[in-house]
Amino acid sequence: MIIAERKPMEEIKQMIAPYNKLLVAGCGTCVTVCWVGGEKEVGILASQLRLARSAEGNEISTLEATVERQCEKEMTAELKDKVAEVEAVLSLACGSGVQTMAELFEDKPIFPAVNTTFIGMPEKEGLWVEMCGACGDCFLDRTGGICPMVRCAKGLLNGPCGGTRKGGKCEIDPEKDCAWEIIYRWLEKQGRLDLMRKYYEPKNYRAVKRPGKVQAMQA
Amino acid sequence: MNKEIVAFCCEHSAYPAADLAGKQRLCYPQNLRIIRVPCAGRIDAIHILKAFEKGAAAVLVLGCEDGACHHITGNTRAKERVKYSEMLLKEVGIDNRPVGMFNLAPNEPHKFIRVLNEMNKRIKESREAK
Amino acid sequence: METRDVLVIGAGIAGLASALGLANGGFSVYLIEKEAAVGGYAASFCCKATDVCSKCSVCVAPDKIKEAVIHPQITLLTNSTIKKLSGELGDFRVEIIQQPRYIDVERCIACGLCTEVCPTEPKAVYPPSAEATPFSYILDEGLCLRFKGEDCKLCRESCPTKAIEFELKSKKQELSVGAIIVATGFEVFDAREKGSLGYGRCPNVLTGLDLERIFNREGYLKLPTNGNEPKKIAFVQCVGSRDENHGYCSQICCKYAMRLAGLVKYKDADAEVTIFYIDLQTAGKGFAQFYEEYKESIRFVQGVPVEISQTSSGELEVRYEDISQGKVCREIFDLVTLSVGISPRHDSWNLAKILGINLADQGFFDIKDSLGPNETNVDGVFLAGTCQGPKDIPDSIAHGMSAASKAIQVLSEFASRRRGNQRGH
Amino acid sequence: METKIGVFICNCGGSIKNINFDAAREKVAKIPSVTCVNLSSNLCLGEGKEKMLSYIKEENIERVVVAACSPELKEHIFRQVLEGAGLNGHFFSMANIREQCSWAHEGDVTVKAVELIKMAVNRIRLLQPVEKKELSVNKEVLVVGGGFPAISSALQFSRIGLRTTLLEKKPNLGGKLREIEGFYSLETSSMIGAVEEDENIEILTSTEVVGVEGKIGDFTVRIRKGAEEILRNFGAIVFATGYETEVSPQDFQLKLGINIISQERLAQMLQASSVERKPESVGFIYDVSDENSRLPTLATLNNALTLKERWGSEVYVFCKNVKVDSEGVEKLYREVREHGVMFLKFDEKPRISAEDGRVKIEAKDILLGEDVTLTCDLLVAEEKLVPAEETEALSTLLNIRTDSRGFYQDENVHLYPVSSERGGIFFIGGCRSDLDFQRALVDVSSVVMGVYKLLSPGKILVEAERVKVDRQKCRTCLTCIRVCPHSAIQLVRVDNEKEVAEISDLACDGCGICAAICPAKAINFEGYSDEQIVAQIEAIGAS
Repeated sequence: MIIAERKPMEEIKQMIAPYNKLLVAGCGTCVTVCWVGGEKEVGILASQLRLARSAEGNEISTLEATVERQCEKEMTAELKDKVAEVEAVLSLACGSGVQTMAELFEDKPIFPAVNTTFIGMPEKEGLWVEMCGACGDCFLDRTGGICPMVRCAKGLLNGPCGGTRKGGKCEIDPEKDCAWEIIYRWLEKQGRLDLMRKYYEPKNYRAVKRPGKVQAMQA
Repeated sequence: MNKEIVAFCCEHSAYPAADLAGKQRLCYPQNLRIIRVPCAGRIDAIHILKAFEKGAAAVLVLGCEDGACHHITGNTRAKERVKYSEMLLKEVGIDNRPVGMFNLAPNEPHKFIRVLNEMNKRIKESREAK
Repeated sequence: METRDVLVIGAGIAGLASALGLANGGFSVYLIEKEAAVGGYAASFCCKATDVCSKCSVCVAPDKIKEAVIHPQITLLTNSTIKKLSGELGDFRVEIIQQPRYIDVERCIACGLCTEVCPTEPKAVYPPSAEATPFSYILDEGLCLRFKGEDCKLCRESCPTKAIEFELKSKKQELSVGAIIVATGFEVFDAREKGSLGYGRCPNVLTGLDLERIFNREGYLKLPTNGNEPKKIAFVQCVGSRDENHGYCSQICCKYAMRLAGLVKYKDADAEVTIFYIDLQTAGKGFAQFYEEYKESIRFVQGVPVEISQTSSGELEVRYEDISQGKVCREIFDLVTLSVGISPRHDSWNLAKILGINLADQGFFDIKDSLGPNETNVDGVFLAGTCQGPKDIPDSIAHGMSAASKAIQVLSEFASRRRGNQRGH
Repeated sequence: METKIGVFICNCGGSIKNINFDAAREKVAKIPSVTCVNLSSNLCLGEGKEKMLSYIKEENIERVVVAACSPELKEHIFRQVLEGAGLNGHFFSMANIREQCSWAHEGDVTVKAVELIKMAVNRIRLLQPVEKKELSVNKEVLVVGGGFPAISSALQFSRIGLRTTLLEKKPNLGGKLREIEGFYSLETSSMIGAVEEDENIEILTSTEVVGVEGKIGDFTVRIRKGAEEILRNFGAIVFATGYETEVSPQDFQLKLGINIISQERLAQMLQASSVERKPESVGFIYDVSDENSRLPTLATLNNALTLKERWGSEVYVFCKNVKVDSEGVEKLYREVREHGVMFLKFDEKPRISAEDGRVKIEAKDILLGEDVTLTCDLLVAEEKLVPAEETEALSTLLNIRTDSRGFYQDENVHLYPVSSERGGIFFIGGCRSDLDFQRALVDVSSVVMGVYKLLSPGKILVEAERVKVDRQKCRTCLTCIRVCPHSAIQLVRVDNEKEVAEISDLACDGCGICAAICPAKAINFEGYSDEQIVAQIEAIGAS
């Protein structure tokens, strides 16, 4: 799931400074689940902006709407009438949602209210951790299902660094488990420790073509 | 409104405490408006923000004593949400509208009055500072 | 016919727990209370939370009171006592006397117009304490002119709901019940009996109960003599417990003293608090962590003072034996709180006679054997709460529920036995 | 067509003087959707209620606002009137113009009173009906544990006609029962015999609980016996899994052995018909690593007395405080002292060492104010009460909090004596607290009461879907499931496809924590919905 974080308020306020009628648009998928851009957060942000502008004596009026998935044109198109009513749109979706919106409503300024940070999972209620770096070359099959690129603070591909602390904690963040320690334990449980001896070539990110594209095989 | 305090009162604690204050004729300023809720944990940042949008001078969330919530975690969650709301207000530059979360028992009308007085004091201070 | 009516005598916290258990289990309950309001002692205690709840359980009482008074299965009779009992398990007949209140609880809306017009001073008709339930005004026979032979009827004329009736006489009624739960509670030990400790003689010597009520009513502590905040406070443990006349531990005093001491410290960090004790009773769920905190901020002295007297400047001189130094020490305090214990009620003997149940050697009601915490020597009569022996609030609630459970069990068995007999005929 | 709202204002027998009721009435009449305003002086009395009822009928009022005293006092009375008039009892709101208005302020409060009424009207306008319904419950009880509280509660459940399954992980029932047999004239065998004979009780030994799903009245429990796992359904679960003791001689850098023994070993020696050599002097020590010593005190007093009676040994007890706060213990303590047992109270940890095959104890006695050195043939080591091994795992499984010492049951006074934050799950005896025998007995009957009132009617009356998840809006983020303090929310599959959160009417206790936290605003708490709360705010200061 895509995890995002709300942008600093100053940045948001500057973006929307010239406008007095705004649509605050949420997305009902990833950003709802990570408590950043769902209906509730849309309400809070809109309320904050109204309060801020009213304190400045420069009232702003807001519309609020949340669509199922902002990265789908068909779903975001539902906002057409509302977008027509406003001067600008503040989107709480991930980067692809914001861009979908921009593509659909070329004539309106579309602003991002959140920073899209990583692909992750909830560790507990309200806390998300990065799990996947979207590198495009998954090798979890060889590392016991743990991605050292993301979960090792140094992104090491071939075993732990020399700094692992007692109890298998990370040198850089003593709160975190050393990814390679977990990889070792899990491979040991699976009887596949031989994989630890394998050497992996460094990854070459220079060759990654942007923008990436994925074509599903099935029709 | 511009001088009112909106108080979200838990029906297990603050609401009966407010009743007791009345029964004991412990007088307090008229600017209090109580909204009865089943637990302080029902209240979220949006309710607090909306109260300020409508012009409240201060918002109070009142729940059971820490460790005596009828719903175990309702009052601690409310406390976090009040803290969060304070942050939300601060980041949009609103620092003259006090929000407070207080814990009290149903038989503590005096604490209820104390909390109110403190809130009225904070309103006054922030108005003067302005 | 199945008997599903139960009598609960006493509407303190244990009686309320019994009544609610039975009522929620589908039984009909007559809850009789000697006083004008329900809740017993627990309703008059203060919350002892600091930044966190100190688990005194006092706040449980208002919930239980509210639930009980509006419960459709509970018939509440205040100002009532039991006069006579006949019959046996499954078929008791109980005679109840209800003293006249002169103000109809059902009709009094607590508007206060009667007090406004009452010509006496102090007023003969006055509001109940704020937490009282039922919240109905009280007419004091001792002060009312009418009971002194005068023809005053100002309050009755002013009453908008016609709730006042002077002509009421005590009312007798007979109830048929299957089982009886006795939950008459305790008496607080009268600290005057320990004359040397100065209670009643020195105004700044208070009891734990006084302190509870001061905190409950005023919200803060002040010296009875001059209204100042006391700075040096002592608690004296085991007053009316563990002595020659009381061969038992009252179970509540160490914890309430420590909690109150913690509350005093919380409200005034500069206050110095000393607790004089014999053995600290700190065991029990959830208390260990508080004890660790109290140890940091409260001074504990092992040994109990022998004499407390007032100096010419109004302070209190406490004389206690410091065994470690082998001599008698004197120390000055602003306020001394005597941690009074739980005593059996003086009228227990009367009720024991009426019900035919036994008293144990200390004067509490006796249980039949150690395997039944609620059973008395009379089948179908059960004990709940502190009338059986000292208990704190959670233990009283548990004991009340336990008594209700036992009543349900014997009545179920009684009903199935009776059904069996009928089939046999 | 607009809803017809009737407002009933009561001046409390004419005693409320600081509200101008005529002015208030005029203002209230102008509030949109208020179709009738009625002024009364005794609304809560029979005649007032009758008038209210006839008004509701005459004016075809659909929703009612009462402006009077506190809802804490009279709410239930007025709801009955509504229901008597055939209205949904939920279509009702009170404006507290007495306790929280007239009585609380000096001077005229008419403006505030009108505002309070407006707030109530604004709220009531948005209310949706709430229906009550009865849900049936499973009347079987599961009791986990095989010790005294478990056996005793099973017998009592059976007595009131509730079928009970007794589940013990050990091969035999009895638990610590055998240890206390001597003291309370208990016969282990007869109690176990009674449960075995009871037709209402099923016994499963060498069996463990490995999973609990569902809610009050309808639990599905996964039970493991050997390699086999079965699913069983129960209406309530009682845990009576007891505690464990940890002998802590490590504090004295000595090991348990011939001279330092546990209370259990001492009890065995005392029960044995003969002993090799009677110890001439015996020391007991506790309060060193744990001052929560109610049960160690009891064991010490009982054993010390038996020691005196059987062997006539010199007995010394080292402790900080004698815990006498249980029934009959002060009496026992006095008896023990009369038998010549010496109590020495320390503040600093005593020093314990071996000397000539005996045990030397050096302590500073605070009563004597002196250093005391004693040499004993035997020292009975401190025993610390610790939670049973599986407590942590099982509490995680049940999503139930333990207390600060790791025992079952959160230290929240509203749960005492035997409840947990999940309806239908109970804890009794040593697994929740250090209870002496009398208190444990009380726990047993309390839980029987608690379960009886839940299950015996066979059904529970609930407010149907008061708190409800909008399946269209639910994003299945699991937030509500994680935060619900009563574990009332579960995932369900809708139409064999999407998984969404669903709130159980049986388990929901109506706190609204989920409604506040839901990031998709998919949870509606009828009566306290966002709109209903905001509508009240909107009424403030409007006049």
